[in-house]
Amino acid sequence: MKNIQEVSRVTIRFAGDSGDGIQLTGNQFTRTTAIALNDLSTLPDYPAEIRAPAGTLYGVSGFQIQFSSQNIHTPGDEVDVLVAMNPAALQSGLKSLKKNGIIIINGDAFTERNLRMANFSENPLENGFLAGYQVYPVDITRLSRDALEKIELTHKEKDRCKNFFALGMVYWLYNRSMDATVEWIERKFSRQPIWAEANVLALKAGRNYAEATELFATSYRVPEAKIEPGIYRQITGNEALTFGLIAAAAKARRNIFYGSYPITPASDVLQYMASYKHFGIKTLQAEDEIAAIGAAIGASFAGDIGVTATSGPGLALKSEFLGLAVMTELPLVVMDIQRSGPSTGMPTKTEQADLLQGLFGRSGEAPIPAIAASSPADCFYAAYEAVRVAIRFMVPVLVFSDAYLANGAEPWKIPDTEGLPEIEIEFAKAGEDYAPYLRDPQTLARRWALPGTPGLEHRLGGLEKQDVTGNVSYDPDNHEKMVRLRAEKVQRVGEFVEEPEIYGDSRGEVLVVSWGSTYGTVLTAVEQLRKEGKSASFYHLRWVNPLPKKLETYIRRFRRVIVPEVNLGQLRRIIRSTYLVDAVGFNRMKGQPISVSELKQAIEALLEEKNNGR
Amino acid sequence: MKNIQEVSRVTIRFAGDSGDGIQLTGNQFTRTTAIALNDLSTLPDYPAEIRAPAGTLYGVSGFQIQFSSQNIHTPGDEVDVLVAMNPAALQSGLKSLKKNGIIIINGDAFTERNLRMANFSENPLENGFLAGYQVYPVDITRLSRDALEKIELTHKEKDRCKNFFALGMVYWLYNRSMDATVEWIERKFSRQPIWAEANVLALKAGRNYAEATELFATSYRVPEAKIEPGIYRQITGNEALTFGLIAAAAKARRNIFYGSYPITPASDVLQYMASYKHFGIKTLQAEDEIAAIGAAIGASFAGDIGVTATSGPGLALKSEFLGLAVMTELPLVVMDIQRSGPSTGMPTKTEQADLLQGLFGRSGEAPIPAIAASSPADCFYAAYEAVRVAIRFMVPVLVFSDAYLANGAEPWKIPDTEGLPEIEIEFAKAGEDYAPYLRDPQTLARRWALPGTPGLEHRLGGLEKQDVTGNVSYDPDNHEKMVRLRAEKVQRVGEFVEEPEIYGDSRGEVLVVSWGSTYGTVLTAVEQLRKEGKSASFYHLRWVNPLPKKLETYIRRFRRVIVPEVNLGQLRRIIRSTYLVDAVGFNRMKGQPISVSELKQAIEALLEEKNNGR
Amino acid sequence: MADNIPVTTKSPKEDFASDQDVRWCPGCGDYAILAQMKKVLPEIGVPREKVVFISGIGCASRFPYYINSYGFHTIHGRAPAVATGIKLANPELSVWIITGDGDSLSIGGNHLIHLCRRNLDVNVILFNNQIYGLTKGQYSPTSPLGKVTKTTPYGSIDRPFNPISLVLSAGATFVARTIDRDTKHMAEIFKRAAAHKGCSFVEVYQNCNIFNDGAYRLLTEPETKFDQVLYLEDGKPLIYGKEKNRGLRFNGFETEALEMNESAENKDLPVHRENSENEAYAQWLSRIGDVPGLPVPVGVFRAVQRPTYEQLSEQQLAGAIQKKGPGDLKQLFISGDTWKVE
Amino acid sequence: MADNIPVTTKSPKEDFASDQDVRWCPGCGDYAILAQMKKVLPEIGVPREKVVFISGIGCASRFPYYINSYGFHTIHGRAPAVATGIKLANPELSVWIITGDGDSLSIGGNHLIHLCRRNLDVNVILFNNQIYGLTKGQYSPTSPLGKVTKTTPYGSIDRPFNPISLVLSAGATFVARTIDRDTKHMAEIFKRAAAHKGCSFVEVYQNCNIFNDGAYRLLTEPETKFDQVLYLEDGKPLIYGKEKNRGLRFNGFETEALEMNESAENKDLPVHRENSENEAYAQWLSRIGDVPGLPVPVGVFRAVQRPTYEQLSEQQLAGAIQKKGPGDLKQLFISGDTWKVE
Ligand SMILES: Cc1ncc(C[n+]2csc(CCOP(=O)(O)OP(=O)(O)O)c2C)c(N)n1
Ligand SMILES: Cc1ncc(C[n+]2csc(CCOP(=O)(O)OP(=O)(O)O)c2C)c(N)n1
Ligand code: SF4
Ligand code: SF4
Ligand SMILES: [Mg+2]
Ligand SMILES: [Mg+2]
Repeated sequence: MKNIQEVSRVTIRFAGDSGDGIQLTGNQFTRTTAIALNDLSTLPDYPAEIRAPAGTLYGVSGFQIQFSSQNIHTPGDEVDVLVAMNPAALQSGLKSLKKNGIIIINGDAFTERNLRMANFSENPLENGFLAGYQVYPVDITRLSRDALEKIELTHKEKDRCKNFFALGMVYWLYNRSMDATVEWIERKFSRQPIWAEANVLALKAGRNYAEATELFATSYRVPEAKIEPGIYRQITGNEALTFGLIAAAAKARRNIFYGSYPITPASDVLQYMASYKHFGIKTLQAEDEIAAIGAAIGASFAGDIGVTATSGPGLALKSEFLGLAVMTELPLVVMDIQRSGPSTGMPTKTEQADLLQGLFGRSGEAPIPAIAASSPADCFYAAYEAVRVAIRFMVPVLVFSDAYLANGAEPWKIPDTEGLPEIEIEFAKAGEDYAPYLRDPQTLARRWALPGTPGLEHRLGGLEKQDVTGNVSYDPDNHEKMVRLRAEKVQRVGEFVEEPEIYGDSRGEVLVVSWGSTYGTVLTAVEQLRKEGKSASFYHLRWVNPLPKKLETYIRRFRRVIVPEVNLGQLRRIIRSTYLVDAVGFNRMKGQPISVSELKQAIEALLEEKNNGR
Repeated sequence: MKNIQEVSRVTIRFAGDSGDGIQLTGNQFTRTTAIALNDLSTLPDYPAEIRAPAGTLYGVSGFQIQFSSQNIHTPGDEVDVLVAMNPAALQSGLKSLKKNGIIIINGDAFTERNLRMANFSENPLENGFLAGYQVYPVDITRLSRDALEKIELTHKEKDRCKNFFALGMVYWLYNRSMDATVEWIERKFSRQPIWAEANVLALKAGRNYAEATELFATSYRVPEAKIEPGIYRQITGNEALTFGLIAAAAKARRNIFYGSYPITPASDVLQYMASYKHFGIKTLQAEDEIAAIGAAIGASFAGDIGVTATSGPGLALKSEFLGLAVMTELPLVVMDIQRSGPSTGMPTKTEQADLLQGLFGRSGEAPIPAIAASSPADCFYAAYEAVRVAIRFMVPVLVFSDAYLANGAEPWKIPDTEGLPEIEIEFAKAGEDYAPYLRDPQTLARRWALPGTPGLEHRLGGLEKQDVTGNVSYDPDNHEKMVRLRAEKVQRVGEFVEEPEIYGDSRGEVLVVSWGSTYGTVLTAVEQLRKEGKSASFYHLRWVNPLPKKLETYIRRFRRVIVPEVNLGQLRRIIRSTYLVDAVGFNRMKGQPISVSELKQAIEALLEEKNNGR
Repeated sequence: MADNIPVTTKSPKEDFASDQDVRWCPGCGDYAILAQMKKVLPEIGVPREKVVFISGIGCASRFPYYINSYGFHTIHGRAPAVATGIKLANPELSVWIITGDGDSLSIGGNHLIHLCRRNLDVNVILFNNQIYGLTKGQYSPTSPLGKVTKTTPYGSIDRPFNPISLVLSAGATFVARTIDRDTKHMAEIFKRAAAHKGCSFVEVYQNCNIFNDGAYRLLTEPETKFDQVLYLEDGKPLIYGKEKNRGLRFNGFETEALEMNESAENKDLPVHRENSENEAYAQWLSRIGDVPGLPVPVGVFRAVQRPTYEQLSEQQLAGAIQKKGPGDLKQLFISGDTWKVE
Repeated sequence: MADNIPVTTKSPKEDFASDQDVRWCPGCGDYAILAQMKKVLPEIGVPREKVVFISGIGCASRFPYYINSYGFHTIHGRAPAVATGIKLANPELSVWIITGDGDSLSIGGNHLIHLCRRNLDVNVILFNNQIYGLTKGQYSPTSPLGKVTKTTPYGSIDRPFNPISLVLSAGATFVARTIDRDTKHMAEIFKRAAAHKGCSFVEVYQNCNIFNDGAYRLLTEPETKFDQVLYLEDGKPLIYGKEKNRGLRFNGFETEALEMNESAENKDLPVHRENSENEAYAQWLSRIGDVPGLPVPVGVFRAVQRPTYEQLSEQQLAGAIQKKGPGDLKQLFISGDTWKVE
């Protein structure tokens, strides 16, 4: 007697205390959704505190997932279903809940104390506050305890299973199989069978409860999406960076030296890298960000692929060494997982405001090529390509990611390792007549000569180098030449890497230009507008330095250009200065990704200008 | 029987080994010239090494002075008279010598060894190499020894006087009185009368030699310039910065806390500041640049005026703390005496390539107002104004200078201390209801509350601040608001400070826009062009952030805009992006100031475009 | 001799609790330290408005928010720099630096040792939990060799610093250690640190129950602590054990551990001298805790008097004024060679 | 016991002189150090291509340009960081860090102590001239109190570091001092440093004749040096004086200076042990030179064996491969939860 409705796109947000197992719940739902062949996108949202006190607003842990029978690119602006394990989760989740959206509530958690901590003066379940939503208060705590009656665990322990009860209900609501989660639980707790049993029981109890009580009048089905065949896995941005580096090292047949200093949200990468020592990866948790990049540069000098990663404040500390890397023309990869600034800012929140720091935050003329990842999985390709370019051009390369990509996950089609582009290194050879600053005429790269090789002894350093010989030189003309050579070399990277393609028509009314993690949002907005017949196209940068040649061509073919960014207009500044086009910005600085609907409005406003006589 | 010719403008270059007393000679000539009421501009040019071996090319120490009966603004592109105390000085000085220019040579120094070290395969005095110049080889060493025959000094000691012999000759050549120098020598060596006597003897001997031997067929006179009445002194850029800070502190009736770490070419400032403790100046030679700015921020928190200075690589290290200063909105002055980069670069040479680092080299959106000094003496006013703005707006302020200004000197008309603008501080008062981030509606400045004041206890930090209260806040809307407030505050500085005036007509063909130490060169070029009837005007920025409102007005009124810089186009980038004007650059990266004649050519090329149909 | 403890004017009932929610994990050792600090502050005789807490970044470094005084939560590792500026700007302030083992010994190691050598009159309280708490569990420069953490899945290969030894060699004039769980001792040490004129360094063994729980269990559990902890007392022998029946002495520079049947108090053992002229003594003490089988000393390792940095700085200022007169702007401008144009 | 000195295969007549002009001031102590290094290098049995010199910024730091080997003139204070990367990337290289007192103890202090604690097998040669040479004469962290320099016109108020003490407390496993003017001794110490497996730290007292001439005059002039310098020799008593008639011993931790009428060589004096287990002994030695009236020890203060960082790092790599097999990219990609879309 199930009333099943088909929908094409749903956003669910699980929220509760950080002790409530929200992330785990979200991940299980994600996996099941992926296996059910929906396209999906997720956004975890941790509290800033390590262990925030239970019940507080700032302690709410959230996990949002959008899934669909169509391709989707964001975790969703508006939430269809909010699972609120306590009042604080409800309070903070309501903002983004759709009108008439579903709220599943753990009624047991609505105690006076919790209500107070969540800034509710009265119980919102009782005073009509939630009118306009479909509210389902369930005594989840009590019901899961009941379900585990026979299990020999304390009350407190049993309460740790209640997230599975909630998950069971949601599975019912979306007609999901529980198999994958049951299998996962059994694997995960294979050594603690009592926990395996308890969690599975809670899961099933939740589903049964929904079914038996006919809790929801309707359940939903999201049909399968068209998904490219292949083997998939969930991958976060930080995992993908790690994999990208490892893959590049394997292809280049060199070791990676990864020097880093922990900083949110980049620390994971060091943690992951440290666990892959069997790939020949050397990790150094340095005493600070300066030492981390210094060691990476040293390692590159000695023949490893030197890599370091950090976030904004750490990138600031690396500036001086980045200048040395520019001068010594060694391959190096520096990854900036941006977070909300300035200064310590909001360290767990996302932002894109390090672009200009990355491009210009060094003394003197010290240009560096920079690539930006556009999605969690794309971090893999960005890191891989960064290594390729660093080696091919003998330059430091910047990789931009951000907190949103770092922690967010998406399904990743596992690539064929053979299909990855080759990375070849031609070291200078023993006995050859080595001139450290002699350049490849095409790439302008100098050659890498490894300490240990007889006859190639040479000395690098931060003083200006004489062209070809690399000796110290104060010659005015030489300096001018070298400054321009270094700049030209970075430009040449543009000839080596592939330029992105435009999405949509290649001429028209409004061109949206963006970079980095806004990709999914912008794509969604433009997709929707185009479906509505609007003349909007989208060009997403991959390398933010150098800019692709095509960009200018496209810019000239549109009446208006808009640059959405999670900053005050950093790429926009570059585009304006480079192409002298009156690009407008769409800028939001809220520590969050920008929203599709707001962006759509901004683009629509530009589209309508014409009618208003611009 | 003196044949005196009147000229309006002369450039002399003294050059020799760093042991030859070149700087001293130059300074004496400068003083004498100033007293003779010529306008003048000087450029010392030290070797990079502490004590470069005698005779080497890289060990040449030079001092260039241009003086004139008109106003002049640069030490001159082309040299009229080269005084070469050895072959290396000749070799390196020839490049900039005018056709048919005068060369006074110490023939004694043209030994085989010295010739070899100077890369002469033959003696240029003998092989016609110097044809096309007026060459005066004089055995300066021997002649001065002869002059000091009676003095009880060793040969080696006597040789230290030979620079005065050379100076004596030049004094004759330009009809200068020796009084000021004689008086200076006697004062300087009042405790070592033998040295006083020796130097005076050498000086007079040089002059007498020129006179007696009728060495030069002609001597020259440069008539008095129209110079504003007042008391003058020579001042270098670094001295002027020091004076500016001290003056501002005196006016504000607060102590200066000056934290710094030695780095060329900023070290002088720390050295000067340390000698002015009786002005209530506290100096800290910190363990590094990071600690230096950190201590300055701490001092500002506690009520001193925190100041730090450095050069490019040091500014990179200060980036992270600059972000904290932006977030905590404390008054702070950070001076960047730019040098040639990237990395260690050419540390004794000048450059303007830290502009973008200064404006953007921090994580997150962290705008900072920035002022640039335009001449050595102007450093005084730049530093003074920086303190005023820092206090008035509760912001860190950047002051740009560079090696050229730092070491260069010019006559400075000593200002009336009463005439300096007032600097008032209104601290929060004990007992008031203090909200750390409540703002003045006009300046948007928050109020300064000093530790030690009862009732104003509050806590600052780098985490995002809640508007008004200053509590830590992760609220998305608050963050957006604060980011924009901080940006707006910097813009408001533009309403407080005076905007520079345009030089020349306020509409026309070519507008030259520049910043910093290129001032004198650009002014000279535009002056000359205008004399030739060309339509060129000049707008020199004082604050490079925020930009003056007038700039846009002017930019729109000229057919072309050109931005000369000693970098690859950093201000140009900002101007292009802000005004969408196709500003072209004139960029030279030689570790030297740009030359008037080259710049003139570039402007002329723009002026001629029209005829060529653009 | 120990420093005098001039607990003079108690600030009458001042409350140092701030209005901010304390956001440490439940059970964190930081709470105990905060509680003792709030207890001690009213007793040191400095009014609230003259107290400044300065910190870097880390769990520990959130401390200033929780004390109702002036405070500055700066950036990672750099609190000593900021504190130096504050103290030089206003030597009358009572300045406290709160830092973690990562903050002060990893990224901030240099500032810490320079602070010590300059002997600025500030108090450094280092919360040593042998882990990076705030960034969720990476090893720190005090984590023991072999420690498995998030960034050392195969165990740490970095030998740890001995913070006491390090600051001693850097010239700290007051060096002490205490334990979060021993609140009375902690309070005593904080008071001593506050009273000391010069740079006071206090290492607090602090439990991070989330990422490094039990790092100091042996030193805090009743079954083990008496044999594991040696309380240093000026002028008293180095004895420990529940029955005070264990003692230490040195033979040359080597350490001898003695065990007796009765209290060792009146035995002929060398006595602890906080102000021993030769630093090597405190250095010796500092290394004892590293030796398996020997107890960990807590208390004051060293306390000597040296002129403070801000005193010397103020003296130079005063001296310069005395010598040259208070700075006069007009005179400054016309100093050196000038000339007049009419 | 001292380290063995395995001077095995002498590189046959290798010339380590580079083709670059040496640009130090005439008379600078750096020349003597360069000369000894060029003399010693061919004797340590490492071919030129395996030698890497790494420096920061300063006069001393120009050193790598003057040695014909691989070299890296990095940035101010950061040579240890770069060296760490080089050595971890290729443990077979013989890595030398050349640094000045400002470079290593001011801006670079933190990297130095972390290098020591990690015990990377590199050799640090610190040219201590008690001044900033390259920037023309500002005081440094080793300048004595009261020193008048360009930035301390009223005299320095910063108490100097004792570099030996600092690196000892940081865990350096080989710590020595020598003097630019004593070239034979210097050569010996360089060889010992090269032979030591682990982080070797050598402080060289170096005269900057331009900005700090004569800082070590008492230790180098024939009239005074015998009474001012004590040569440490493993297993030998601490004696000095022209007649070897002066000696030192410790009483507890206090130092006693003895003067006798005859040679003190066979007197009952404690002998020097480089590998004394307790660090306090070397710490004691390190402070002797600070005491007026006592001689300055030169030679090897401490030499002990600890596993090196790169050994441990390599072991972990090898261990991981042994445990998990050499990394396989395909396996990596499909590790964790995967699903198939057909
Ligand atoms: C420049 C910079 N690098 C890194 C970080 C990230 N970070 C914050 S706190 C911390 C370490 C915290 O450890 P500790 O100092 O021991 O303090 P605890 O949290 O254990 O109290 C790190 C690495 C940062 N905030 N800034
Ligand atoms: C980041 C940075 N700050 C400052 C400097 C300027 N600087 C170069 S060398 C030096 C100190 C040199 O002293 P020391 O290390 O003792 O070497 P020495 O010249 O005496 O051999 C300084 C401050 C620099 N190059 N880089
Ligand atoms: S992570 Fe550890 S140190 Fe930080 S608050 Fe939690 S328990 Fe305390
Ligand atoms: S300044 Fe001093 S240390 Fe530097 S080269 Fe000259 S004498 Fe040597
Ligand atoms: Mg810690
Ligand atoms: Mg030095």
